[in-house]
Amino acid sequence: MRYIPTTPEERRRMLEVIGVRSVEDLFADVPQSVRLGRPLRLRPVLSDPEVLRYLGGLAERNAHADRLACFVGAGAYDHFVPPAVWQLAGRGEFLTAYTPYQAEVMQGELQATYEYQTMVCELLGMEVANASMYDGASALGEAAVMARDLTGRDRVVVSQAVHPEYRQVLRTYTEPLGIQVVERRHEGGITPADPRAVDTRTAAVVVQHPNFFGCLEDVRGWAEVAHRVGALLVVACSDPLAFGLLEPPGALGADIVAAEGQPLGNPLNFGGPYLGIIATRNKFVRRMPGRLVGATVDRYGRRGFVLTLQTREQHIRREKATSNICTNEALNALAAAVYLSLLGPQGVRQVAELCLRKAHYLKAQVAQLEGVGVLFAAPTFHEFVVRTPRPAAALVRAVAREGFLAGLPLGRFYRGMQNALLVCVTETRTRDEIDRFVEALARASRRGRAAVGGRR
Amino acid sequence: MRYIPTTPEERRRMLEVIGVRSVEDLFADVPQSVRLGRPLRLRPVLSDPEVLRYLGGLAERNAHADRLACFVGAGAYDHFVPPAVWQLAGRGEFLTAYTPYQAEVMQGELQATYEYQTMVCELLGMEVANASMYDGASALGEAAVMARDLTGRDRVVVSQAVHPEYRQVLRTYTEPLGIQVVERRHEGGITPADPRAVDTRTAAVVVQHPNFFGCLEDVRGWAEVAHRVGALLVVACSDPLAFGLLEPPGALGADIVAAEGQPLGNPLNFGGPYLGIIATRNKFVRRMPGRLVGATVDRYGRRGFVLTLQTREQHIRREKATSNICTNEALNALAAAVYLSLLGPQGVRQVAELCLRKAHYLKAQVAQLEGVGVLFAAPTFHEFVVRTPRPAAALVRAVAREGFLAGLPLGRFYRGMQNALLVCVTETRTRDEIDRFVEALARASRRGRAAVGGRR
Amino acid sequence: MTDFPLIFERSVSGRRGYGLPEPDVPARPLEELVPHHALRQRPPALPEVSELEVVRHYTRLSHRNYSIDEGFYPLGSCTMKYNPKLHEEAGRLPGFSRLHPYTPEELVQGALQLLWELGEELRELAGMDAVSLQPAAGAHGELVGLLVVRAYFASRGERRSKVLVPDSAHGTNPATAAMVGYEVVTVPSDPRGNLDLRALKQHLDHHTAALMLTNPNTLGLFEEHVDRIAERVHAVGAQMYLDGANFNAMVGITRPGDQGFDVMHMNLHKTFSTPHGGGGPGAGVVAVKAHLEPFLPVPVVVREADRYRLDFDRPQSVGRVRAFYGNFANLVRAYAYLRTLGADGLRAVAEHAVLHANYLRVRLAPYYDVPYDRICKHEFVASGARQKKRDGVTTRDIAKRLLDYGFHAPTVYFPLIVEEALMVEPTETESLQTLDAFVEAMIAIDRECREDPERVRTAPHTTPVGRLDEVRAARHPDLRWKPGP
Amino acid sequence: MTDFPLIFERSVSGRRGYGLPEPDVPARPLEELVPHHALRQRPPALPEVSELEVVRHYTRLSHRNYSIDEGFYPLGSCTMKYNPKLHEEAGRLPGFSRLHPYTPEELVQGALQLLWELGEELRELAGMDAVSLQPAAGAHGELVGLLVVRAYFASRGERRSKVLVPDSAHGTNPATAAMVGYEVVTVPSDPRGNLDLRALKQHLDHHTAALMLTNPNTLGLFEEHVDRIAERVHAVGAQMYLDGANFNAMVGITRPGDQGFDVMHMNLHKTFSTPHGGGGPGAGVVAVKAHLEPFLPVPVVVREADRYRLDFDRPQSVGRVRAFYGNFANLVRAYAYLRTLGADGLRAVAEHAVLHANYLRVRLAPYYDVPYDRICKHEFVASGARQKKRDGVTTRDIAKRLLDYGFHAPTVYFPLIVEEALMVEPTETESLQTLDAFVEAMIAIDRECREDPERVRTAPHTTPVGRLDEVRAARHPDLRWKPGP
Ligand SMILES: Cc1ncc(COP(=O)(O)O)c(C=O)c1O
Ligand SMILES: Cc1ncc(COP(=O)(O)O)c(C=O)c1O
Repeated sequence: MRYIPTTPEERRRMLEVIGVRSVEDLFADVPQSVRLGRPLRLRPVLSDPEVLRYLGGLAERNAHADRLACFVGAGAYDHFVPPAVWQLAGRGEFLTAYTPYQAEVMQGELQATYEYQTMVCELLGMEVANASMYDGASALGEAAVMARDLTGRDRVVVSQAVHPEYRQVLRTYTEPLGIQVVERRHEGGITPADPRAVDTRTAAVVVQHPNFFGCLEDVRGWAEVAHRVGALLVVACSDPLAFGLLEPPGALGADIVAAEGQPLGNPLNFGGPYLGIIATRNKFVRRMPGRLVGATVDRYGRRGFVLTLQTREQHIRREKATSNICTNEALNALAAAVYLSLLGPQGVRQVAELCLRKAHYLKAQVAQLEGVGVLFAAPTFHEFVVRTPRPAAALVRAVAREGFLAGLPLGRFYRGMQNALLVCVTETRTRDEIDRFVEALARASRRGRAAVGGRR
Repeated sequence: MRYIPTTPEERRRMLEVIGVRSVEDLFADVPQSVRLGRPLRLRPVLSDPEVLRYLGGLAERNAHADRLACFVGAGAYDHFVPPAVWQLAGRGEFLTAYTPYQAEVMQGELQATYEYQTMVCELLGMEVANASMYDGASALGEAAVMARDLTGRDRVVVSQAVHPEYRQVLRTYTEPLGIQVVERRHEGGITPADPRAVDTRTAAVVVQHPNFFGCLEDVRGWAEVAHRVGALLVVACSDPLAFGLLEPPGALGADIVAAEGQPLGNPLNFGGPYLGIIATRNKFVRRMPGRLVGATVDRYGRRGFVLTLQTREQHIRREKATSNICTNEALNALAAAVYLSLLGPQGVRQVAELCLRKAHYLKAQVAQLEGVGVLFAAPTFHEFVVRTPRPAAALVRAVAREGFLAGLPLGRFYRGMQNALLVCVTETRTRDEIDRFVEALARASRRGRAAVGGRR
Repeated sequence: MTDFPLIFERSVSGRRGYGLPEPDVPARPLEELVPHHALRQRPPALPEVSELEVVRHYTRLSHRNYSIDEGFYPLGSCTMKYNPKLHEEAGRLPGFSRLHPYTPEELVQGALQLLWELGEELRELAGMDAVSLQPAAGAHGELVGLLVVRAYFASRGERRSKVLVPDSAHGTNPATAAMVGYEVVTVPSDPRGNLDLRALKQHLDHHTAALMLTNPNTLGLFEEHVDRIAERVHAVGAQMYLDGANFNAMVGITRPGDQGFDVMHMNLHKTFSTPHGGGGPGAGVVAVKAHLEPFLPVPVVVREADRYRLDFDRPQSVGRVRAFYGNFANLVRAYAYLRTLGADGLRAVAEHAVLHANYLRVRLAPYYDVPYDRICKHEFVASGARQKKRDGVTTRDIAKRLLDYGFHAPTVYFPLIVEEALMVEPTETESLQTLDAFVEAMIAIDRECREDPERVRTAPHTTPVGRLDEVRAARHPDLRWKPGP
Repeated sequence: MTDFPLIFERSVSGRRGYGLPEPDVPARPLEELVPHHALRQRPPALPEVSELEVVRHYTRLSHRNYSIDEGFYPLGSCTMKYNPKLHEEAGRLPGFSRLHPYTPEELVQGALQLLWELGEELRELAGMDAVSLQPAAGAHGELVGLLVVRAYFASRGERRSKVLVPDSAHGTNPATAAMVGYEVVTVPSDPRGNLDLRALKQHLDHHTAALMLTNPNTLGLFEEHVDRIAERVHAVGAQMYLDGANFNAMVGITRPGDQGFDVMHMNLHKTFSTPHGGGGPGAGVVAVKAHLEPFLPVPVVVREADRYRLDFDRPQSVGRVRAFYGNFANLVRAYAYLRTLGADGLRAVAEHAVLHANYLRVRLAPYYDVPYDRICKHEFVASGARQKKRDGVTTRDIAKRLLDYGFHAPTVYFPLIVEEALMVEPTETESLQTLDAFVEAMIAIDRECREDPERVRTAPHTTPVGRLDEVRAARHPDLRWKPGP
């Protein structure tokens, strides 16, 4: 049997040692009433080459980012991943290890995680970060619960310019605990800081920066507003590389940051696995969910690393734990550490600057296109919203035929925004691609207007 | 500068220590007359993502074996390479090591090579094999020279059913040494053993088995013929996997085997790097070219491995060495060791049997096609020659459009064989592909005959 | 011996490890693009190292790890089986790894088909009617499972308040129940290691939303009365939740759905061999009976004729528990595994996992206490109690000493109901020779406990670092490197 | 401590490590397909192991290796620079790795374009007129080079009999000359480490086919009179052959073609960073001046308009030296390297390779003899003579001791003209910190030679095995494992 080394002869010997006649006897404790009396009805078994061929066929039927020039972000970003990242993170010693319960033989994983925690803190300007959460959205959900625990309050104010899927997850995590989520409408793509949004029952204010529309929020303003009433400021972020160039949330007054780490060296992977980042202030660390790696010494006084502050966690605290998370996204965190090591401070700045400049190069041209325009005036980083003359979804289909993944139609998330398209430009897009993309948009829009005109 | 870690400040410090003012001073010994007085005129430098994009573009413009169903062999075989092979052989510790001159820190490479030497001996039925040669063709060239050295004779008889490129290399290696190469014509695709082919001036008889046409040669017969006059039998082979099923050359009387190891877990790679195999009898080992790994013990009596019998080699023997080879194909040999470990005796037999059965399934159908036929009646392994109604080259182009790499047109190597096509079927071809290939052949042949008819 | 340096300690100002392009668009002043006050004041203190130094650093760190690729990993409850290399190749295909989750549906049919087919296979394996592939791990699956249960009762206008959890349960079970707002009631186990039926009866009532059962339970024992348990739970209208972490013991032999479970999660990173990555990522698929299907998270992959699409329009859904659609790359690997093994292969997996565990149990029993010494399933729980009493050596010491013998340690101090627990799970992919070598090591350590206990108490001795001071780590948290002034 | 097992010693009869398909074609009896006598009598004694065992075996073996990815590799003459990971990704693209060499020309235009462009770049770097990308390694390039020289003379009806080789030359030079049927005449070096011009004059005559020069030579010194040497060699109608193994010292600064060389080889696995793979594969491109072009091996890649093709029709060609077109996958990597560095980058490579070598030379000179102590190029040759005389410790001992300090050893006992030679080549990709650490280690060893010579003589002490008995290996050759009876 594939992957089972035991030969019939060896099976015989083992049964003999155990003192039973057949493997069947080893299942004597399974009541007949619950046995599966028939073979499983599964698809036919395939040999190794057949499996690869079959999956290769399925893979071929997807328009991936090497096929279509990717101008969509919205929480998943087509940044360049240096080949060294996964040639290192993918090494068997990292890939096939379990959680580092036996620290003495897992210093590789533990030290890399400690380095990762440090790099994340540096990038976000925060004091402490954990070893990873599932993804940015669930990290935000946990952050809200954490704020509830820290403040003893049960109301969370969240901007509608936070990623819609993050907000859905936020509701899922908070609702069973009776936490009330109040949404703040955006005005012109941003969420102006407003003291009336909060009161002494407010546990936290949640804004995304740069926000879902790509716009820069007034994080400092919201920090003041929140802190004045004793609430916490939770900043969500879907691309931490922005902080290679932008002032990081920590410097803007964030108490908790919940971010998506996919952009840090992790592939698009059709949505997962990604990397949940959560970072906060030292004083809040004992309320933090998830694993933490800490430095200590061995019996000879040499530096070493261990999982620590575990009294927060489910395997010790059970129902009193800060979260139920156990398995996290360690390998993606390792990849992020390798990625950030390769880039360093200049590298993250250069990536951020390339994104910013290229996005604005596109933005400027879109602004010129007749019938098309830029929806919001607020400053943006590498994403912005395009006003389209026809339903954005149709436009996306049209330009896909010309080799572009145009962006995310916002109608699906925001009522009345059928003609709004969220586009993104990362460092991997070339000027030539951007120019051709603009032409494609122009053509598709004209056709669109014609069609509309036709209908009148 | 990419890949150069030295910062300007560090450069300054080093120059200071050296005691020169500038890097320029370090080249004072290069006469101005031979300096390059201008920048190199090279293509523009590219960033990492740009290089990958550019090379990806070139790669896309090749009809590789995932695009066209591969029915060509002729010295390069599309066998299934289990993903484990290169995930192991490609590990940095193996990939970025040099030749194991410091044995104590290179036991990994050395032991793997010792295991490789053993596996090759087992597969070929020989007593000793070296650590690798460049490829099968150059291994054959070296084998001929080795035979000359061993016999003190300077005549080599070679079958025309030996791979034409191998024969060309054989001539290149032997001609400067005054070794005379006599070619033996094939009859009906095989080279009948004939005592008149040899005399007491004959150093070696060279046959390929299975031969270039895919036919099984009378190796035993040739062994007798050669040995009767004190000549050596050199057996060439382009796919050693045949010996998972066929009696190996060692058992048939071969004195030296020169084989191509690409089929043993190495990718097609547009022709290289491949794996040169050379194996012989123990008594001939001191005349063998290339590196050999041997077992020994360390100062504590533990088993260990070293490069040995180096007095054969250029770095010791210089002009008296058995060959000039230094760098070989160690990594490909390692991959072969991993591949053969995964397959084991049953695996190599199963691959060989699958090749044989599928090839004969195609052969039987080709024999039925009108206007098309099987050129030679002799038994074959996984290749055979198809008689085509129109020039084979045109046929290949025609079926390529239908998604098949049809085979190798033999006209290019054998005068008068314009209408002969050498085809191959490995275990990676499915019955469905074979059936569709037959239909494509049939269509192309009909069109062909029509055309010809038209011309008359 | 000096400390192994941190990557930060290798940093030299001005050094670079990347090769990024120069801007190819007009270079406008930054201030025209973003307001000055939004710009970063001081750069992050990330390491400045060359690519070669990064490669060396993480290659050397990898040599300070322990993995399945290097040795035996009998970590109970974690099913550390071989992770086939073929899956890595499949998972890295650009058609999967380079695919953006917001690519229009009609352009991701291959990916959706894979998800749908995987769902079908898992439904059949579980004996359930519907699945959600979204959860990122087992605990995430538990969260989805209990949210679904809660929504189910809500849809019937019921607000049940408590969830029953066996005392042998994994910590994620009670933690999850609490996250979903339930009161947790612990149910003891009986002397045979089954759930105590009498105690269950006491706690079961119409306030009970669910019983979270692990089967085989964390003692590695099959719940012999699972059918009667289900009867009673259903009698009060409560739901049967299966923690499927131990699914490896029963695939193809008995199905949770047939055992009376209404909802379960499976850890694809255990039973279905996706690599654990040193702590994650995993994938925790949830499977449910028909009556719970309306409440699954959105989106759900559906098939219409020969098209596949993501269904978001599910009014009764519990909502989202993560962005996008799940840990897709792991799902690819799990599907590759299912197709490689097929029905017979999967049954053989369970049979050999159980065979190997019982072989180890019987061979170790003479040397270590095995509190519940009867036929086990894929794992069993031994105890270091004898050694502790006799030699003053703890289970932790024994675990550390095993590291010196080149093995990973079993899971220790879990389940909580066994003192000095040593939870051993060999899996089906280990050879008899490896199992025997492990037994020899355990026997040798038992001898050492008697003859040289200090050697065991101070273990490990051959690892990159000696025993680490965990108390100090917790007392004086040092959770990040800090740049010097 | 026990021996590390061979894969054969892990074998268990009946165990499998593969997942091959079953035949999908009619199962005819084998005898119908091949005559019975042609069938194998007994199966090869290959190991029978599971895939997991294979993964573990070779993963553990990889931990018993030393590589650039792990540490400093100052192996003189081998240019062990960093091998960028990007090249591995490029080399493994299916469009390259899955391409059959007999695919029709019009369907491999991408591959041919790559070869052609690489050839163009290398011609410019060498200052030559034509290249052959076929040789599999440096020595193979030497063979091609001398065959070309021989064919050139033949075409002029000349039969020259000898080749001049400096006493400092690498063994492949004389070995190659012999393979091409030439008598080898050794030319001594002068006290400054240059080729001795007087001796050259003596040996140069109309029987001389070529002078095989290495520049910088194997002492790491630039041949200061290379121009005059070329003049004299050409004066007798002989050809100047460059062994380009040391090209890393001059790229972008001086070109062999401009130095007067007619033909050269380059080791792409040195100067152009293709990984050395533990001994190979390499790639040894040959570049020649126009008058030698007609004699290059077939095929040659040519460009016509915007099509590329393989030209086989070259009547004066020396023929083939291998099957197909060269070590293509390595050529892809080398091309990626050239495009990543560009003109400035490549010049910087030479400058820093030389800078680093001189830094080491100056820092080590106080502790180790440096026979030719002047500005060197990319490497220099020190000597353990002082330690040998003073402490009775040999260069071999010093090399072995370096392994304990975590470094690979320099090249030892080469070139032959330096006693107890220690040939050190740091390359441009190593950091100052690494160079300093190496210096510290060498200084420490020099101290050990004085204070504790026995420790050095018995080194290494921290490696997987201790010093190995090479004499025994040669006396009693054990070149393969043998199955038991
Ligand atoms: C019995 C049991 N339940 C639940 C879990 C949690 O699963 P995960 O770590 O995937 O969240 C585990 C794994 O540690 C487990 O062993
Ligand atoms: C100076 C010199 N010449 C020639 C060679 C031979 O090159 P290769 O090993 O690639 O055949 C080498 C490499 O060992 C060398 O250092």
